[in-house]
Amino acid sequence: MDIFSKLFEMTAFGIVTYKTVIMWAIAFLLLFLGIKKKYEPLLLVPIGFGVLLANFPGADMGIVAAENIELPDGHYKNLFEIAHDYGILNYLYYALIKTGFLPPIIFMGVGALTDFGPMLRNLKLAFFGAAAQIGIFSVLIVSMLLGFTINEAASLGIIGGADGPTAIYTTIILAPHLLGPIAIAAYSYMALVPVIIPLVANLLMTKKEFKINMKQMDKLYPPKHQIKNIKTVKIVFPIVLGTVVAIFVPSSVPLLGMLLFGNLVKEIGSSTSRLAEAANGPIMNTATIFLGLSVGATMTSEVFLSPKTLGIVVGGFIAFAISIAGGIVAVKVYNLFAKKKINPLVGATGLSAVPMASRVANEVALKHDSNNHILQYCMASNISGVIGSAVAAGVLISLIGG
Amino acid sequence: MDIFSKLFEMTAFGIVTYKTVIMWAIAFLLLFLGIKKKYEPLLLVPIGFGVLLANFPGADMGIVAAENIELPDGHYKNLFEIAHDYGILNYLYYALIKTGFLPPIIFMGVGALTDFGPMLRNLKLAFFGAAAQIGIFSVLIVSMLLGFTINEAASLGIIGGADGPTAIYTTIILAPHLLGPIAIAAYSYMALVPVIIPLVANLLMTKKEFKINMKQMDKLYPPKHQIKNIKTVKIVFPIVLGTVVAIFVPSSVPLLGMLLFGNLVKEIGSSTSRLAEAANGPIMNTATIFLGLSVGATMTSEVFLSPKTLGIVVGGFIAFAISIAGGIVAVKVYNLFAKKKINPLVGATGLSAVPMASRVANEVALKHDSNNHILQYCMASNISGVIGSAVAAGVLISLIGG
Amino acid sequence: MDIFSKLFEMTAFGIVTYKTVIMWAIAFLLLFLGIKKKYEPLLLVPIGFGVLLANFPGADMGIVAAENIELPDGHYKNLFEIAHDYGILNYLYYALIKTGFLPPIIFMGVGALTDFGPMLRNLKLAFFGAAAQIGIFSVLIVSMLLGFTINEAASLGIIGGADGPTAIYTTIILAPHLLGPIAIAAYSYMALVPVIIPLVANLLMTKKEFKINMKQMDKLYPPKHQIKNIKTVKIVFPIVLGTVVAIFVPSSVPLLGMLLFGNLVKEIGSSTSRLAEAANGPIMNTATIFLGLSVGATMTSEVFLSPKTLGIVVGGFIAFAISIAGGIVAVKVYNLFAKKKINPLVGATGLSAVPMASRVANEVALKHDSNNHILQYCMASNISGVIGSAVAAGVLISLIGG
Amino acid sequence: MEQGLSNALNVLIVGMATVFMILWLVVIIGNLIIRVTNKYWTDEDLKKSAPKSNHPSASKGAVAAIIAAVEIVTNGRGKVTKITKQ
Amino acid sequence: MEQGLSNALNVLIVGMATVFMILWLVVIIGNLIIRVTNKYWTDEDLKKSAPKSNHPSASKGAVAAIIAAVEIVTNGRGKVTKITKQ
Amino acid sequence: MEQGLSNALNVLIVGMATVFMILWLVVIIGNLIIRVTNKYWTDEDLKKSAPKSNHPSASKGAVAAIIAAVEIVTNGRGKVTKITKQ
Ligand code: NA
Ligand code: NA
Ligand code: NA
Repeated sequence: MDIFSKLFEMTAFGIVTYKTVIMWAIAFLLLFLGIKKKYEPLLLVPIGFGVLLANFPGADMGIVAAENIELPDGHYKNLFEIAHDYGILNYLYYALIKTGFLPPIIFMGVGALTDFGPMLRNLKLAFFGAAAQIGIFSVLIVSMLLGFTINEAASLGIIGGADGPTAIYTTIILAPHLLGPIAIAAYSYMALVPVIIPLVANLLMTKKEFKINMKQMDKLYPPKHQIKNIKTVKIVFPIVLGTVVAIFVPSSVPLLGMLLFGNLVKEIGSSTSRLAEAANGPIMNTATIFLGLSVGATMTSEVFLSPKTLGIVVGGFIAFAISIAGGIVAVKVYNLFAKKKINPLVGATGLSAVPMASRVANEVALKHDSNNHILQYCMASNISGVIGSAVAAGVLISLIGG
Repeated sequence: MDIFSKLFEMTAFGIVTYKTVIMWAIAFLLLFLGIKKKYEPLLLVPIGFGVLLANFPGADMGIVAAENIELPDGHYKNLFEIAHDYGILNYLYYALIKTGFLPPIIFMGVGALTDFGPMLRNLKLAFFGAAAQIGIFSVLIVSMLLGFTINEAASLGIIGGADGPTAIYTTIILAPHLLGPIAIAAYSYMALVPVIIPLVANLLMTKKEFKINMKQMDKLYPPKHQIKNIKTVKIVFPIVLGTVVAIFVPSSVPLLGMLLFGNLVKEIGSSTSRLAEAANGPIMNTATIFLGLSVGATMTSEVFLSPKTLGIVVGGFIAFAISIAGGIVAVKVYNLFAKKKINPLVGATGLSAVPMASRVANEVALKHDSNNHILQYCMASNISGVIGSAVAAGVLISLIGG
Repeated sequence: MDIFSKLFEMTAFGIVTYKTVIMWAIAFLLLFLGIKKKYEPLLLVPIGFGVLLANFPGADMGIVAAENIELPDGHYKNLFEIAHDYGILNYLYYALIKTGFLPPIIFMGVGALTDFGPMLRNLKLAFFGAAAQIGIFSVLIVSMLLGFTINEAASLGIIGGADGPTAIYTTIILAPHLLGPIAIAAYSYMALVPVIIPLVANLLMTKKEFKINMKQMDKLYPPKHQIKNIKTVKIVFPIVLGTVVAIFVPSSVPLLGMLLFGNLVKEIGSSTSRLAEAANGPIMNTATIFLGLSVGATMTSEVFLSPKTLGIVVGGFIAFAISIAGGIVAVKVYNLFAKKKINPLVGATGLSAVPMASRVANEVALKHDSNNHILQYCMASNISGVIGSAVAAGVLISLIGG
Repeated sequence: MEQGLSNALNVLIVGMATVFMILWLVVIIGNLIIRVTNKYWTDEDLKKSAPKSNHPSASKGAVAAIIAAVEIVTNGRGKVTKITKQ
Repeated sequence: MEQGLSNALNVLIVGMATVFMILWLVVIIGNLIIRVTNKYWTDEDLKKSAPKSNHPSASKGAVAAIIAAVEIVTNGRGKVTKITKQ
Repeated sequence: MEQGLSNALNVLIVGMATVFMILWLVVIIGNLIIRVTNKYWTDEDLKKSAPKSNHPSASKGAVAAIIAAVEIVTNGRGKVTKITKQ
């Protein structure tokens, strides 16, 4: 009898509730989306598994709220104590996520994979990466009307930046208790870009606009000057851009600075290729695993099963849609005044979600005219959308979190 | 005169004792075993070098006892202070080992290298991975009779699980002062599997049993159903198994959860291969270096040169032998009742020590009958032995450490 | 109006001073040297970018002085609090640099890339790696005369060791406030070895000396014994050397111990090649990125724009020149007494700066006699120079820092 | 001491019971997953994967040769994942 | 609440203004760098890079074939960076 | 100051003495290891390593060609470690 009671106590049966089961279902759903549907598997699989780990009652793998690591004297538990008291996922979370460390590190890797070439070759199009940030700020207002605090609303809005690390970084600083649902919404909608972009584009664009051929436009109105030394331009660009952005929006430096550093060591070429390979290989992959698992582990049932999660799911979608619409409308307005027309799909990709948004927009264009290859043009605004949302995040952190 | 005294003070001559020299000899022995005898070189070389580093008097590289980092107010020194006061190996030890972090991380890499295929194709054989854990629990009792505390006895017993990270993880939690000798015993006996398995098998098995041919048995009594979609099975298996195990033995989640996560990202295939490659490449290799060096550095002469070390060396061997015997006997009992006989060597590999145990068992079988290839069958119980000992570790931690 | 003031407050325009602009210029200069001039790009590019990041006012990326992390009760802020209060670069700096962790880790990677073969084949030449450390200790005295404290003077002198990680490790322990300028001076002068070595050699060597042909000397006076089993020698050497050095200069163990460990796992060959590849690949590259960025980030304008920086630039050059001269003179003295003459360029490479010093010396020799290939001989003293400066660092730390 | 031993005996019984239960669950779960996937996921995946495993433009022998060559040549790092007709 | 909303509206205006300003700076800076490099860095680099892109000893077709072969063989990990005559 | 300088001079003497001693030990140790291994470890290892360095089934020229080819093809990442007759 004694033995059986011991055996039972050791198991988690006494503490599994219906909420636990719901969380498992959510974990299975995320894993299903990541594995079977291939929705951003690099993130959704670790996040899904992290949700599972966090919701095994008795395993103590779920991330505990920040109050638990606060000490009465205004200090915090140290990392050794956190690991001892709450296990390895809390250790990872408080060492690497709550410190705001991993998102800039991932951005360094993203930078080492990014090619600013298409943007530099069509610089004017970078401008539309600005318009596509409107979803961030309009959903900020909408969600405050729905009862979110301004910090929560800003974190919700940043989903409309369509950039995972940026959304996570902003949320860590402004509303860490919403980290799980916001990260999941961000990555899910990024995975749904092939559905959302055509949806919004069909609502706002005319058939004629779908057929605007960027290459023909280039022939009719050729660009003023060609780039004669692309390698030097690509090396100088991240240095100068970093300096200028840092002066205007210092709070965006951790993200943009690391992105541009990663890009710089890539563009320098062979003499720093060891660093670029480390940044976009082992460093980024390790960061992705630890980020995914610990972000997933923040999703305990208490945190996730709240009305706010529903608000995030809906609000995130709206933010995405408005951002896309913002980019499209901006192009349409531009076209009213310019001779050299631009395909509004190029505005839609100002959203970010590199490079999937561009591929989707290109496919949509090809469906309307099988000769209309707009990929390179889309990439210009697509990459500038990354800069745009990192800047927007800096503004939010500076004005709201400061 | 002054200069010479300075020179002498700077050296370590004044503090080298005969104990120091014994520890160097042990370090050289471990390095010899790792390098020349190729006993688990990936672990024994770093451990041996760590022993050497820890026993250079005056270098302050040896791991200090946990009392040294306790503060009077019930808190602990933070990692920055530990590095400052006790150097980089203590920093590594208290940041990565004492927190229980690295063993699950290595298990993630092991998972990304493990193929559950052979086990899934011969599921029934997985059962014998349970019987081969008996060494863990019987040595627990024996070593208590010899004067070990229950915590120490459990850590000693877990050597019989024949799984390095599991032994280290359990010892970190239950009896960290024995970490060095237990880790070395575990890895040494794993390296000695080619000696120990034939020894025990020859004692317990008849010639007829050595010749039981598993493939012929499969022909005589073919399995009920084939696996038609092995890829899906392999993806679903770690998810479901993780969930079920977590409900029954939550305390095994840090180990098994990470093992199954690593396995999952491997089995998903190309869409998460970046993560799998990181897990079994840079992450696992880095973890191995830091684990080996700091585990070795726990072996200062005060800790190692105690009667308990001898007890660990002897007890560890007994645990290994009993585990193997347990697996063999379990098969023999099964064969009493079943028509479809199983080669008892398949039980012996329930021990773990993947994949060396299987290779050894296969060679033994081939020696008795050169047509008797049993590798795939051995792998089934061999892999299940890893699960078995991780579960056993969870039970020990939950019942004794909780 | 309100909006514009908000916008302005968010930017850094209010706090950019002429000092900030000077620091940017220095950052651009470092990037220029690293990228265009290819001066040690692996270090100077991250350091340069780190300087840039640290001097974006308002971004809070600059390393704060150690006083800021001291608590009134004699303890220090923990890493979580450091990240929270001062951002990710301070987190990196206080977790990985100020703890003295990364330089030994980089040395492990250097070890895994080093081949002691040339040194073992010409062991006598190793002796000249000692003479070339004289720059370290003579500049120590000179700079004390110029008003540096003994701790600062020792850190300045170690630049003459021509070894980046050694210089950084020594400075972290003895004079962390000078870390930025000393690291930059060390790496810049290492990059300038192709200029400095010929300069000093032309001052001190006669034409006849330049033409001393080492291979002919070997023919005239052949070595006593050949190495019949180089693999075993290379495996045993780091183990024995580590032990002996550790007894004599325990304070050099963190550096030399890790160097020799890295070398050991490399020389063992395939059975530990996973570890060697991790050590000289992802681990070393990641360490280089984080080291470079955070060392650069120590260079805030308050720290850098001081007369001491000028002293470091001048003193570092003198230390380099004296070290080279020491090596050359030592050979000349040796040649006075020995029949088998040695080319004094072999002494010049005792400096370190592996392998560039050897390549430069070889080219100089070839310029005077196109048949005079001395590369392998230079490598012998060149590698021994690394050991020499690590030992010198150990002496400085032990006598001054202890 | 006796208290300790009886405790240890308890651990042995609970421990071995748990280990057997879990590995019995492994067998059950494994069989269940195999049966379910055999029933519901077979056809669609077979269809999908079929064309992948075919190398329509090259004979089996040639493919084997190429794969072997590449493995030798790249020391196992390079793998032939797809061969297409141009 | 109203206070909060007016605050949020401020954030929207400042935020979009900043984003537009920065991306306008991106355009300006990019054009500036292009013009400056076009003017000052072109010739020297063209000369330097010219011989690199030539494979003097092999015909273009052969080079393309080798590159393609290597890409297939090494699954994209190996790249032909230089082909020299021996 | 004088105190400091005399201290520094001490450091110079102790430092250079130590550095020379250690590198002298490097020479001694190195020679010792070489002699000991020459005496005790030579034969057994020569026998063991001999067959490894032979490629029994292929002529030296062919092997050199293959190795060179692989190095070109894999840009130095792939190495030929073994060639066996099938
Ligand atoms: Na965006
Ligand atoms: Na086991
Ligand atoms: Na040196």
